[in-house]
Amino acid sequence: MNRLRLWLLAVGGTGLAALLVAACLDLPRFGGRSHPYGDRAVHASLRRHIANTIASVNFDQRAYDTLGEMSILFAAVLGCVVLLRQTRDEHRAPPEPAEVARPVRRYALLVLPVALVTGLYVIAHGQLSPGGGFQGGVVAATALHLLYLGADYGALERVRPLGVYETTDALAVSSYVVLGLAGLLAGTAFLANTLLPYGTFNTLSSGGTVPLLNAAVGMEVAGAATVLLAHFLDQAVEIEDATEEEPGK
Amino acid sequence: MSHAMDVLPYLVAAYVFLTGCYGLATSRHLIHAVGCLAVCQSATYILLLAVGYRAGGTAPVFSDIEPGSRPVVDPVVQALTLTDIVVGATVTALLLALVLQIAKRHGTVDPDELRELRG
Amino acid sequence: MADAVIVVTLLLTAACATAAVTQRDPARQALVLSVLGVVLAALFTVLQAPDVGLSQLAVGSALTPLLIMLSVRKTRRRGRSKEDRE
Amino acid sequence: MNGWILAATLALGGGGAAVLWGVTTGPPARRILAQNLATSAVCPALLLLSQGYGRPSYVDLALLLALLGPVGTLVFARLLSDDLAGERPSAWGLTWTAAGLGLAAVVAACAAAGPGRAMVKLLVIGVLLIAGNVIASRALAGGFRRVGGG
Repeated sequence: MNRLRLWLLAVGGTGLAALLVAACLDLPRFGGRSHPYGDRAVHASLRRHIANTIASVNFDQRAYDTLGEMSILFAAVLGCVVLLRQTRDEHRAPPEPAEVARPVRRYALLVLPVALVTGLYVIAHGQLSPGGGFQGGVVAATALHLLYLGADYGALERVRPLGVYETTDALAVSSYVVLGLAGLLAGTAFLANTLLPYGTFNTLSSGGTVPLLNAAVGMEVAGAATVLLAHFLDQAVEIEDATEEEPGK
Repeated sequence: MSHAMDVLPYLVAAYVFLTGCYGLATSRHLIHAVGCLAVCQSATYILLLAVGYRAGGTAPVFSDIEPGSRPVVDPVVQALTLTDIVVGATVTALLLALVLQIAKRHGTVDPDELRELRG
Repeated sequence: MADAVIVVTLLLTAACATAAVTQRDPARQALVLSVLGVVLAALFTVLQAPDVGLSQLAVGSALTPLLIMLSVRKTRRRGRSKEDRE
Repeated sequence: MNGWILAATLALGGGGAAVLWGVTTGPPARRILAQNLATSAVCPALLLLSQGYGRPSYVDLALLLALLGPVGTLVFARLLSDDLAGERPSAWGLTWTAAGLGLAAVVAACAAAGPGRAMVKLLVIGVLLIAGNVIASRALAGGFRRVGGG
């Protein structure tokens, strides 16, 4: 059985490898000069006074796709919440606090605000410099979990009312949709970037609706990552089977 | 050298993808399999960005350079890759949640043992 | 010659991917995966995609390892308590 | 190809190979140590690349890595504290070498950037990188002791 499977894998893998190599040899040469879509995207972005072309592609030219991406994230978090909920045969045992060396604790508590500010900075400058809602949101959510590293799970739970983050997540997704619908009401198209003035190039308020959509994505990702990590932490640290023995033995 | 350079990034992407597939097929632990899937996903990032690269180009971000002063790489594939990474992370999270659920239901995380359980 | 840095990071990425697959213990694999995330971020910088590099850093260096390690911990605890009962 | 990129290539190649070797062999303690060194090897390389490409905005990557890299190492140190119980790795020589590499990169980048906002950012990165590196090593050498399930 096992040997048969390996043989099958070897045959399939060799075939796939041959096809992939053939495809690679036929691709346009690495580093080539012809990027028609890229050049047009850059022009469109500059026309709308957005310094970061990638943000322009994500939140203006392909804003509808980003809505899909957000719904995937939202649905995945929902799925994780359902899969990792506490079932009837499990109980919660509050974990005993871990003993953290003082320098580590100090470092975690000092870096936490720095990381939060960095996250907000990355979100706010999304349409100017590299970064954006997604990157900043993950950083902000990770920053919060420094409390778990610096202190213990109890401390994290106290500053993390989960309902608030779940609501933030949902609100952010709906605000993205509302921003899209606003374009429709204004007589153009869903998520069209024609509502707001484009502003001065390379300033925080430039780019019409892009900064707003960016902020919505940032909020959503921060909320989603926090909720996700909360459920995994609950499972790993707090929730136990009825049959499970006391931890730490 | 320059001729090999024309396809090397694509070949690396293909190699990474195949390595991930090998790991997936021979995995003895479901969490390990999820990690191998993450390796497969990273192959797609490499491929997309390699397609969009332009020799001597720089990032199409104009906060610190004058627009038009330097050639830029393709922003469209970068935006695609960004979406790809987000979706990849959510897939990893969802699969890990499923693995925990399987461990809870069947008491094992070895795919072969799971097959025997089903009979 | 200008491509040397691209070649080096590409080869490093391939080596990291191989290492991540050959580590059979999920906890050890998570360590290699986080290194792979950091190396990928460097590769994306070299390919002039700082936005992508940032999100790979955010996801690969802290979020994914944390998720994997928490899952490992949960399954290990379960395994340990099962052994205790037997 | 300028000197900055050449230096970054050396840091990436040398540091990357060493990290990869360390992270795939040996006991868990050594592996986590190598994972920590990945941050301290790649972060200076990113700073150098930012200078080499003449793009100050690439510095954000180094900032994020200096912030999140040690966090990742602390995650491993915390969640693998059981495996680390017996052995307390203390590779202070290596840690200070890596810190020196970071310091050299930050100083060089500062000298090239000149005084201003960019320099403040670079200094913040330097402080975060070196502090994070040292603290992560400290955490490995007995920073977390498990009392219960926490």
